[in-house]
Amino acid sequence: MRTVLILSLAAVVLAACEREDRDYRSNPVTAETNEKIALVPLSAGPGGPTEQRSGLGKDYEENAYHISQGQRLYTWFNCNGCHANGGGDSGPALMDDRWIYGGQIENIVQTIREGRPNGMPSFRGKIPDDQIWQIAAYIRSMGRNVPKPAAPSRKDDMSPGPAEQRRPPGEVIDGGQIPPSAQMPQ
Amino acid sequence: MTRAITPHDLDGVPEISRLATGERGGLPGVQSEADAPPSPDELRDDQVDGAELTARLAKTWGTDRGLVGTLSTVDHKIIGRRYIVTAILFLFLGGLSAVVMRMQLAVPENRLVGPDLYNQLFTMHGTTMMFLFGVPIGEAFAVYLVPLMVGTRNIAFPRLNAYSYYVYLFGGLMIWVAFMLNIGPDVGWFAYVPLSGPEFSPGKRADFWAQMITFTEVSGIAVAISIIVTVFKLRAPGMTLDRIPLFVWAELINSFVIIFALPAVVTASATLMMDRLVGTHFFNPAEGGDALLYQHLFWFFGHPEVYIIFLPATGWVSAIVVTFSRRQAFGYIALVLSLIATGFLSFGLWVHHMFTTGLPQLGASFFTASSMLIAIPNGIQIFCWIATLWDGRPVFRAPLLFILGFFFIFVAGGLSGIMLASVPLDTQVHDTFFVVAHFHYVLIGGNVFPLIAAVYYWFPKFTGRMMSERLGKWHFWLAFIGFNVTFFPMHITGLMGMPRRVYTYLPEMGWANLNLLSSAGAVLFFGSFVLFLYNIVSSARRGPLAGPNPWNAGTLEWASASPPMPQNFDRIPVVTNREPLWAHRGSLPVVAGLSVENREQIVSTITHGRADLRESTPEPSIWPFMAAIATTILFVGSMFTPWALVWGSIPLAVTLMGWFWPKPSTEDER
Amino acid sequence: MRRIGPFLVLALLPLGGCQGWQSALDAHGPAAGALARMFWIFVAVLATVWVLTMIALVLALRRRRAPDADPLATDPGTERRMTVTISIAIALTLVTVVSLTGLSYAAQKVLFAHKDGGLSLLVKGQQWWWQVTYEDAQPNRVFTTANEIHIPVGEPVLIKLESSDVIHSFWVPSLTGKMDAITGRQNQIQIQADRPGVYRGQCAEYCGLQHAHMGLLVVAESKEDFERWREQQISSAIPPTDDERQRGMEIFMSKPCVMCHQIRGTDAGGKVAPDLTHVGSRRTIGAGTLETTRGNIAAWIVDPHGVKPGVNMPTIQLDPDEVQPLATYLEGLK
Amino acid sequence: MTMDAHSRDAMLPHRIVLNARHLPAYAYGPRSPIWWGTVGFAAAEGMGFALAAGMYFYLVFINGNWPLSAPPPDLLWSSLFTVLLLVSIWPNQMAKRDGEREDLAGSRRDLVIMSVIGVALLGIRVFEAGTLHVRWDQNAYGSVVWLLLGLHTLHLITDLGDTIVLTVLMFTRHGHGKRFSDVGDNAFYWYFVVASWLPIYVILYWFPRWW
Repeated sequence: MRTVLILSLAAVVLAACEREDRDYRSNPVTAETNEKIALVPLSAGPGGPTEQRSGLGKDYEENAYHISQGQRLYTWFNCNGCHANGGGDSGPALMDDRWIYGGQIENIVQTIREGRPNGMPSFRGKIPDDQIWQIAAYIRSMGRNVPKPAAPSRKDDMSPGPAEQRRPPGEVIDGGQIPPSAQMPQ
Repeated sequence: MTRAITPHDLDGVPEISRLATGERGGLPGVQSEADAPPSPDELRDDQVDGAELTARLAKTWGTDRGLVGTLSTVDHKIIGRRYIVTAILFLFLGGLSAVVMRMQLAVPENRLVGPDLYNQLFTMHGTTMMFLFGVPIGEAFAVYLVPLMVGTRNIAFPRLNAYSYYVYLFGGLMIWVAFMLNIGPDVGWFAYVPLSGPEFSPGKRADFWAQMITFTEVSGIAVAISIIVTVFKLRAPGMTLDRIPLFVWAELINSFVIIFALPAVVTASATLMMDRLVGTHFFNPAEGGDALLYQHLFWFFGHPEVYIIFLPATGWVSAIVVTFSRRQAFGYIALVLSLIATGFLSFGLWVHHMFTTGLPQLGASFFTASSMLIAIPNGIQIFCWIATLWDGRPVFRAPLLFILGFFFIFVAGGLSGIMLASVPLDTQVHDTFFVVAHFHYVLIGGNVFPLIAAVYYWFPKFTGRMMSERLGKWHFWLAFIGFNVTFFPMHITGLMGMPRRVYTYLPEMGWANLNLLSSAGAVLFFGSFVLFLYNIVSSARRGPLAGPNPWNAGTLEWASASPPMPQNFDRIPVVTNREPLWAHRGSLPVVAGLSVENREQIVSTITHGRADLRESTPEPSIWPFMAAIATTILFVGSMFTPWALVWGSIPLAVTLMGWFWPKPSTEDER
Repeated sequence: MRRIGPFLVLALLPLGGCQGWQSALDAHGPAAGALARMFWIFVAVLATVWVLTMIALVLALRRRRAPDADPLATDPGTERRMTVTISIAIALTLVTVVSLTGLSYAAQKVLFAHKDGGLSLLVKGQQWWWQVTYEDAQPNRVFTTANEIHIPVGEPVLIKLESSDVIHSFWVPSLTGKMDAITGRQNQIQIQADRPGVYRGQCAEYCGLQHAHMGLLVVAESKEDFERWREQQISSAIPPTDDERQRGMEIFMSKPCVMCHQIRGTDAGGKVAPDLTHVGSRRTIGAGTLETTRGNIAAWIVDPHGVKPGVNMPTIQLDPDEVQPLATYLEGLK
Repeated sequence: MTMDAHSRDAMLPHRIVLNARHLPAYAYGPRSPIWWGTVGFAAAEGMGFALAAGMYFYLVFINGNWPLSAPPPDLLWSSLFTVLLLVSIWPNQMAKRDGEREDLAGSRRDLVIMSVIGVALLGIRVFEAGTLHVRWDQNAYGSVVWLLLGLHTLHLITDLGDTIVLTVLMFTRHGHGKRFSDVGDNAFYWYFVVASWLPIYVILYWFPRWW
């Protein structure tokens, strides 16, 4: 009984630590992460196999600090120019459950890094890798695919609706429609 | 115990006099149970005497052994002792975090702790010292001493008092556990928005801070109410308003300040949590909110807070100055009026924390005037104490030494406060180490030195043993020198441009030497507390026995045994003088006729202290502890989901019903 | 008096110890000068009060009442004398307090009096640096820089304070007192320097991880020097002339740098980090943290979190041979 | 230090000067400690209400236009609530009087009526919340409206819970003696619930119409 208690306490402790860590000095800083899963075809369709992950994604999408940094970068790098606050505009919506190129964090990282047809530019070399992970973690929070305590609260800004943290937990359905506005030839 | 009276001595003793009202309990024309004559089967304290009376009362008022008994106790002395020990433990934790900070600042560009940990450390330091030590320590002493000093057997709402302690303990544990788990708040002890708001404090760190506020303030308000009612209604017969000990006056005024100040910080922290959790916009300028609104709310509490910390200390100072001057207090009325004036004025100063926020200038200068004006009541107190010493015969024992340290340090801190009250000067020194120096002079000088004096003074009452005088003198000089070496240089570092809350500074700023000096002083100062701890522990085991009144003091707590029996007094004293034990050296006038088998105590009238009722006070109960656990579940849960307010209220309601449900045989309330 | 000795020695320290380039008592502007004078008046008055109180305390402790006196007994004559003495002391305290309030109010009126004319700047506090915009009636003469403010000597300069995230506080002690930059509000403060010089300032309201490294410099110079500096700042960046700088520029343009930083006259148009158009002309980088040298620029780029842990500047993957040209290029942006 | 030997070593002997045997066991109103406790809590909570109202006017002052992008809340349910709350003063006064008379049957009847009124008020409050025309997460106006309403509802629920438990108690064998004093104190707290609502009602429902 006592062992169970200690173990569960330890689990809580570790979970809490990771969720609140402020790991600002990214690690590793020199090598670009190469997630196997990320290598899905560069065209619409379900994402690839999801077995082989480095676990790096968890470090980002379950960490409040990373998600919050991702939220800032999302605006700073003008992602809202096409995707608005996640509802989509000329780019697809990010807060729904449809994921054209796969909705796991690894898929999203690859989408940002490599770009996608019909308008999504590649940010390889433009955004450092750890920041791409942070942005992807934030994007995962838009559909509440991250733990509630780590998801962002409202911003000090005009309120577009309930913050990520207050949205119901989402699912990820691979595949989906590219919005008509984004289907013009590039 | 000397046998002074025989059973049935009550014949001929008046029932109605200037000491009792003699009014019926029920309304005119109503046959009330309140006026039913006491059961003849019940043993009363005029029927037994001496050791037997002591033993029987101790059984009636005692606390059961075992875990359940320990957690069920409603004895104000046991709860008060836990309160004091817990608050002093938090003082040590807060002090430790300060030492780590001083180590980090000892040299420029130090890499001992990074900015993230440093920010958590200073937040924990401030939060612990203000909310887990500063407010509770004054109330803790009140819980222990006020019932003894007003001559009653328990605090007014003993179960509420027990509940308050557990809520405070759980709140303190919660935030320290969070800190150990790296979820410690990192937003400063006043947690300004937007930094502590939803956008800039991701995760749950700021929520732990805000919820800790809820814990400590719920408990603080509840204890304050218990103390007020104890002083209003439970005073010994004959204790008119002008015979209330100065310590009790200070705790009474303090409790009033608490009742009116703490709701402001609860409002601030609750609205902050709402902004963070359910997306309200109180502090969001883009949707009509305002960041300064938070500061107004916080400081409307925050300035009275300083006096919440200081007022109990004035009580300690008054008690010790009087006892060790061997003279009754000079200017009793002036001292009481100054306390009241301080209490009122403390609500009119909050804007002086916000002089650099760009408020309208005329308004700001009003607060300059009011802030400087508070020097008057404080000056009156200082002068009256000095006059008492002047006309007395000072006895230089450890308690008085620390009080002299208090004068030296606190007066300096109060005077540097006058600089901060000036709007233009404040623009230079606000949020610098000058302010850090100032408020440590005020708070350590104004609270911690008197506290240490109070521990040396009342330790014999708490434990029955004297503390080592030799160690006490060493302790004093170590603390006094350590304190000044730590904090005096900070005035200068602040003037040289060092802002507070920086985790490091550049070598070329020229602050290194003074910071190193401060750090060295901090080690010395902390060492003095280690010596203090050693003195407490060793004296509690091996100190010489004290007897009931080792200092030959005049107030009623010294009429009880050391440590006091569960019933405090075998019979409730009757008070005819401000210093009853100095007035009655041969024998103690008492009331008789209370039950020996039930927990009866005398309820008296507010102004004249005339005995009015013999009301029974609650038995021990496990339910306050359970209710505190239910409260903790509700509070912690509501950091994560607002629905915890709904499901968390069910166990709370159940425990409260258990708490208030009367036992078959006795009458219990609160 | 034994206790007071060391204290007095300590009290004398500030007289010699307050020289420094961020010191409130080392005044170089009219406002800071008035404040410093007022500070010393307060110190003199309050120290006198303190010393008098301590003397009273020491005297009180030296007096002895008869050993067997009843603690409740009081002598009416002594009581009356003490009452009179305390009343006088309180009256004196009141006079002191009222005069200090009056002094403070007078100083406040002078300090916050708005002087017309002169330069107008918009300073925006950001986590953890200062964005400085020089306003001008002609839009093409408006320019933005960071962490370094140049002002002409002897002229009042209006600073409008805003914040783009949390609350910061603008404080250059040698020139004047501080003023907060509050989210959703605009505050104003005027600074003026009497002598040419470099005065350091620092954020004085806790603003998060790197509050400690949020410095700024105010450079006061003659009117001519200032105008020369302004013209140079208004201009776009000078294109690189040698190969190494050319290569550095190419590296800058091909790396994440351009996502955040702007260099006017090039493709780099990021607006979220300090404008680097004339970064080489500024005395420090990293908001007053490092001196601007080629080596420091390289160190900063290679590992910003080693210098300022938690800063928003990311660690960028660079080949070892890319660092030198990049640093050279940035250093050359005079 | 001179210390009197007897005071250090022994307790002072007693001298009885007053007989407390026939003092009453409890009393009503300000003579009872509980009454003062209730006053204390009402003072602290009243301070909370005052601060929340202060926040409301501070936000009005900051914003100038009020209410922010929302029509003022409807009057129907809130006025119904207010009227019923005012009407409840009468049975509440009855409860207090019957309690003081130690009239068990009367107290039971009054407490049942007060419980029913409390439940009805809570029901009306639910409808009232539906007619505010603003959500708490819409803007600062919405936030402070919900804060004031929520704060008052919290007190309504607390006192209703207290009333129901007391009602149940009065129907058990505990319904005698000091319980009657509790009936009086419960009635007293209800006055606080009523008195705190009236300014909130004016602030929330009428002030935006006048501004």
